[in-house]
Amino acid sequence: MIKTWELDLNFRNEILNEPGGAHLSACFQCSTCTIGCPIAEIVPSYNPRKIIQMSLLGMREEVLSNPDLWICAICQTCTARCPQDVRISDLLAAIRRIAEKDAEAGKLKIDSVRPLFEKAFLHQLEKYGRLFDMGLAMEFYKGKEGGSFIKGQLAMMKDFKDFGMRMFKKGKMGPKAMFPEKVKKTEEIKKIFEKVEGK
Amino acid sequence: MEEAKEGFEPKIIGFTCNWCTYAGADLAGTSRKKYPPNVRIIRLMCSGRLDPMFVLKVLLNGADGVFIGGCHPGECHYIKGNFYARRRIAALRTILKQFGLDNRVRSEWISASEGDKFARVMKEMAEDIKKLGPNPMRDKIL
Amino acid sequence: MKGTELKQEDLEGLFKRLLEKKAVDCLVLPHKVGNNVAYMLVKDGDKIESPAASAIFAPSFGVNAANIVKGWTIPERVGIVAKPCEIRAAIELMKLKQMDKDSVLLISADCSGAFTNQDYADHAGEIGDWVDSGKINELKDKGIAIREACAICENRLADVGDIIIERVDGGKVLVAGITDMGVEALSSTELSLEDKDVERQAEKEKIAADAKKEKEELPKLSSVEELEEFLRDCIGCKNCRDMCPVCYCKECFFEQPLGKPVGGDLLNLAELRSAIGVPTNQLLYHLTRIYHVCTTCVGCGACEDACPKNIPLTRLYPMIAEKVQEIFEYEPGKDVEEPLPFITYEEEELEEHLR
Amino acid sequence: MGIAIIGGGVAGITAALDLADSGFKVYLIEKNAELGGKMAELAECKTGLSPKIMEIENHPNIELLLSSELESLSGSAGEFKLKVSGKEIEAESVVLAPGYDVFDEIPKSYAIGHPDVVTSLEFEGILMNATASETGELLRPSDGKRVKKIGFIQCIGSRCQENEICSTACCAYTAKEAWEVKERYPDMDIYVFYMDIRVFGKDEELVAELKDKYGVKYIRSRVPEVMQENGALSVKFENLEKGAIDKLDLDMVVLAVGLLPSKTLSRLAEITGVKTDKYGYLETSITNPMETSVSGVFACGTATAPMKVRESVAQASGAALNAALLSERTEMIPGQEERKYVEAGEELKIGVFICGCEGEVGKSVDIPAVAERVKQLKGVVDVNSETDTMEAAMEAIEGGIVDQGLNRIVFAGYSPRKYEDTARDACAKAGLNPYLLEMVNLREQCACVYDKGAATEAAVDLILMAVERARYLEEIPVERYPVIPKALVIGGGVSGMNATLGIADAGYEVYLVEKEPELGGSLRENIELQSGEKSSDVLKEFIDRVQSNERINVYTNAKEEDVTGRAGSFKAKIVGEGANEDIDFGACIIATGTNESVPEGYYGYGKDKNVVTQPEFGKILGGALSANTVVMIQDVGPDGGVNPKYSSIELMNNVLKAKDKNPDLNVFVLYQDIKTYGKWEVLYKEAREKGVIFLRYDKDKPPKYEDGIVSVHDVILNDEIQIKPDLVVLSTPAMPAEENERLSKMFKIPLKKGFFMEEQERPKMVLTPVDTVNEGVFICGSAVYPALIDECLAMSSAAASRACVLLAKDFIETPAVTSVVDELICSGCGVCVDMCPVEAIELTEEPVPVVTFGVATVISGTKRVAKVNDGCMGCGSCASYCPSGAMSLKHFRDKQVYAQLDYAV
Repeated sequence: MIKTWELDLNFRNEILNEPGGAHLSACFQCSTCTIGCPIAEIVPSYNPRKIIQMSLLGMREEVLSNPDLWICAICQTCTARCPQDVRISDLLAAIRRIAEKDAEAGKLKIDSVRPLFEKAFLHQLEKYGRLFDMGLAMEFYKGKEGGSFIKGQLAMMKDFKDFGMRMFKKGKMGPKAMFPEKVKKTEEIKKIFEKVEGK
Repeated sequence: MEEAKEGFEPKIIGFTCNWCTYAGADLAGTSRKKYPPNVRIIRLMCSGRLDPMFVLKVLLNGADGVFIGGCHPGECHYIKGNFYARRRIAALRTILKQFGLDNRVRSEWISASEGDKFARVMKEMAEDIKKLGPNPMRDKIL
Repeated sequence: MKGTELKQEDLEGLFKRLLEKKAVDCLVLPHKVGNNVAYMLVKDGDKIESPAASAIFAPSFGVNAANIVKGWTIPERVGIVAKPCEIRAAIELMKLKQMDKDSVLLISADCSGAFTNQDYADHAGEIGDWVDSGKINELKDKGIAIREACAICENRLADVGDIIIERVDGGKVLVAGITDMGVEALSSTELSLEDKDVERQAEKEKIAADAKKEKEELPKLSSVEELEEFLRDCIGCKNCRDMCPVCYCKECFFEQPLGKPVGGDLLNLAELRSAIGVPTNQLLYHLTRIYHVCTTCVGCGACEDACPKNIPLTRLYPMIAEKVQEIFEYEPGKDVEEPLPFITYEEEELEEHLR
Repeated sequence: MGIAIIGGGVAGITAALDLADSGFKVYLIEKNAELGGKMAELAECKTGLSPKIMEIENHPNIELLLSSELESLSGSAGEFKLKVSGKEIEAESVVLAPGYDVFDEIPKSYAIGHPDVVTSLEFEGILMNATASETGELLRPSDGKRVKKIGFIQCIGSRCQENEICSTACCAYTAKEAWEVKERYPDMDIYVFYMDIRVFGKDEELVAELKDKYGVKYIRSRVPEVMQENGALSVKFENLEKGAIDKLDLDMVVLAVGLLPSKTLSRLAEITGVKTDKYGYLETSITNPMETSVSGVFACGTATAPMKVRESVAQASGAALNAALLSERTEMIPGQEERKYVEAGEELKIGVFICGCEGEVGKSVDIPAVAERVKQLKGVVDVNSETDTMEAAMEAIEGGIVDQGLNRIVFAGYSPRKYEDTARDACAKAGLNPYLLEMVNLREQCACVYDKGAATEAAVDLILMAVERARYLEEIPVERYPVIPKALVIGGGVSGMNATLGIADAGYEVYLVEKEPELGGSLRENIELQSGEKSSDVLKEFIDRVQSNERINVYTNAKEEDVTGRAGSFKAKIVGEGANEDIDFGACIIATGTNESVPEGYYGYGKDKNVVTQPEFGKILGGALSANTVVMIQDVGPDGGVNPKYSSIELMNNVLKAKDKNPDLNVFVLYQDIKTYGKWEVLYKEAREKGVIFLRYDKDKPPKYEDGIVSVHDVILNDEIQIKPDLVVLSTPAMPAEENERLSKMFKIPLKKGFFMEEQERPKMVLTPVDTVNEGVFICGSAVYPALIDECLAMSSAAASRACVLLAKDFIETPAVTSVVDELICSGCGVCVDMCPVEAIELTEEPVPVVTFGVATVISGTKRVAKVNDGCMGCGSCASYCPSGAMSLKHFRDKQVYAQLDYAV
């Protein structure tokens, strides 16, 4: 049972104002996004259209605390097919950002490592202007283990044994990943980051 | 059910309303929907014009089957002709039932757009009547 | 239901007063002709024979009284005293405008079942003026049976028309008006009327049950070949039609060129079909006639009586008509206001009877 | 001069015939080599259209320009100059009917190129071929296996980024195709994947039947891709009940492709200077639905918006009327010339004409053998089996009558359903009474459906029966009566007034009868139209024009009674305030409109003042809106009406206005299907963007409203949602006008759910949307089906156009197939009187004087005889009751039917 008067009707506006969220209202619930989603095939509960419907209704808490919010692989199939140009992957990113802000403010506990991963990812970009796999992994695992570098390294090694090794063997990860490589004008990159973050 | 009699080609007389079943038969034709060549259609303006005597007459003449096609109830071109027809046909078939002839008479509501239904009914009727065998009145001197 | 009890011998007085008080201008009334019963048309009440009751209740069937007054669309008011089946036929004729309901006063009298004119004339003494079921069986054993039409008749007791005459124990009759017109006519004779229960449900049910049993025992036709055999002796005289009270056409289809081809037309047909039976259309005639009377047939059996070749037509006409009336839930002759089945319809009905 | 019509599809054909039949010169310009347009690609539709095409080809007033294109247009209304493929034409007005193109940029994800994935148009062809095939089975194009499961995918190229509007027609044509498949192959599984089912009126009934009776599964899911594994097709869809994605294997997939403006449109717009809208359609307005931006150039059909055949045809007739008003009638009307018939004579001279029907009959019928057999029949003096076309056959018949004195014609070939009038006309031209013609349906009911051998046998039987019947055919006197050049219009709403003005402007006198004290109908409620115009302004213009037109007689507070007569010559009485007048008129238009329903008892309506209907909400919006939360519930009772076509549009309009007034207003719309057809789709989008929340409920779980709380089961979240509204707005059905019942009886036009039925109820293709079974009586506007003002205006112009076609004639022939009484045989039972559906039989009574005994003359009885009056429509119900045969139907007399029966066995 959903009681609309207990919901946050402003949630829609919050999303609309978040970059990527502007097309939320165009959705007419046709189900295209959900049907074609490769993630939904693995995680049956994952249903982008429901997330949209709940967002429109103002079910802020349910949407933001929904663990499915974090599993989108951003393959963009939904975005490409959406008849109403809702741009679902951008939209979900916008919602995730709202969740992160809430988490930062201590209002919400995110049960996903994805923010950590994304943060680490951006850090590498900021530092080197391109991705440094090892650096990403080290930062991510450190964050995952509560900021402890040691624990993080151990956890990383543990995962590496099966997962990392497989990647290594398939050539997805090479010796190059061990050492950072910088682009020429890292100061330009910095400027971009500063601009986006409004520093 | 009895098996169809060998080599027996029934003669079916079809009384059809000009506005619906006759047009439905036309549609079966234009859409090349084939059906057994047993029916000879007589066009009436309305199933309401069907005098049950026509049916009695052809049955006594030896027709193996009689088909009556009218508009769906409520869709009569003349408002209620088919309602009257329905009563007449029901009465007639009740009479024929006493002599085992009712199964040779079939009435259906077939609209102008139901060419397929027409063809289907013709097919079913030909099969049913083949199973019944020839009208016992065939070739009798009456 | 307003009525009064009279002695049987008071009936002639009642009829006389109906004439005198101008409740009717004339009366069609059964009377005795020698050993038999026939109808007379009375203008002068003094000519009414006494005892009237013996003719009225006599189990004899000559013609259907409705057939006598068929086509009488006259302004004068005619009263008809007859058996229930005859009154029913009259009511059907009213629906068919072959009589005007305002100018005919229908008086039905109880019937016990009747014998043919011939049988009654031959055995009048033995049969008497009234037969009860015991007597019917007794006579049957002696080979004197009531007409088949009567044996299967479920509606022998008077309950239709404007006035009914019921037999009551003790040589009495109950006369009651069951329509406004009937009550008015009775009142005009200065009888003191009171509310009367005229239903006799139990008695009716018993008669109906017996009749049903008789009906079941009758041989039935089940194929068109059997019908052919059944009608083998038919000479095409069409007496069955002429004596049928509800056959009302001014000129029968089977008297017209299409129904009764002669000469060249007949030859043409013969050429077309290589050979034809003559007189032609025998089967078509009977089947068509069944259809034509199937809703209005009251089962009086006049057709059978009329057949010179003694074809038991009761087994054909009323038996089949009854089936048709069943599907329309129609009871002919019950109510003059009830429309004939063929001129009315329900938007959803009868689909199961079409294929 | 004349009128130029661009486009020879169904709209162009309709407009051309309306105009040509009322005496205008018409130039019909078609870019293809054949007439018929898109409609001719559909089997069933082609059949309906072909007689009209033939009529056009033979029409003396129509100049047909095939394979021709408009190259330039100059001049102005009243004096246009057109250049058509090099040829110069002068015309007073121009009608644009270029039609549509189908969406053809289907995404690759739909397995385009796979032989078993087809568009709906291609599917028509497959279905056509399947039924014509030996087995009649529907076979999969890829491997020839029997198709068992078909999926229809809706909205391909509609309501999407490539084409943001709704194509309007697809839901209905898919329903029709699904129905056809189910009728032919009842065991086939059919799935329809849709977003909203946008069907209206009768199509709504069809879809309900498909779901309930035929077991077609309608699944609300937009299927984005068709998958293929090893050539096998499957689709995924969301099963909301299960809360899971389901996969379904299909044998065939049909893509319901949308409609786009014809590719020729932009060039046409350039040449003619007419404006197009942002979607590329010709720009028209809601209050002038057939007028373009160029005066004297009119538009109709799918060139103005996506629409179905019914609406296209209505617009076409309407555009024809508009074009006619700018033009001069210069031509003769065919069939109005004097005709003389020769006496048929005693001796039978039967001519049998067997026509090959463009080779179709010869395919399975051995024509020479049939002719040989027929020659042996008595009375047959000529058998002609040489002709192969209708034209040649007609020529042969005329020749036979004139040269050989044939006095009975048996024409074997085409179906009489479509060509009897043409064939009768040929007889009449040659001087033979047209009822001495008998037709044999050799094409449709023999050659097309039977194999060789059997077809020949059947052909012989059928011709034998016809020849025998022909012997007994009688000359039926063809009488004419003058057409009264006046019209009666019932209903003074906008439809009625528009029809009235159309007829009056065409030069005929009109009686306009309105039951209310003033004109205006439902537009008197001062509302804002979708275009933003105030209804009062629109209305004022109409009323002013009506009142200032001296050809129009307006009666308010009045009604019409005692209608008698028939097309061309009716009589009636107008009674009412200060009026008691007998009038006569040639045509009648019924435009009674519709009534709002009062949903008494639904959601507390009537008791709770916070529950209002959508129109009431519209009025509230005229003032201050105090509510914070509004719940709108669609498809609410009461029973007995129909859901108006504008239901969703009205809702969107109100929602948007409310949101304009109060942007913070919370609006929840509880719906089953949003039906913003055509360009109205943008309103739906706008409403969503404005923050309106749409919650879909299931028909079986309607929302509840108790203690100030609305609860609804939302099918998407599969959960109950509760809302505390301060206002509940109900979208309710429209009810038929009360007088429809009375008018239906008086004019003998059947009703369905209280609304008037068109002449052709089934087939689903409607080529005569404003005609009724009672010729000369037309229907329009919301009396037929509650629709928006543009559709009402198109329909009422169409009704006026159809009426003008009739009024333009000088004479009309009396119907010949009517009942007659043989007074000598009639027993006066009066059953026929009770039975007659149109009260065309009376029982005459006359006293019969009889002399008794030479003493006194007494009135001895009443002679009753049935008498048939002018109203007889010729159904023959009376004739088949009459046991003595005193009543008979001319042309279908007992002996004529008997003659056929004798030869049938």
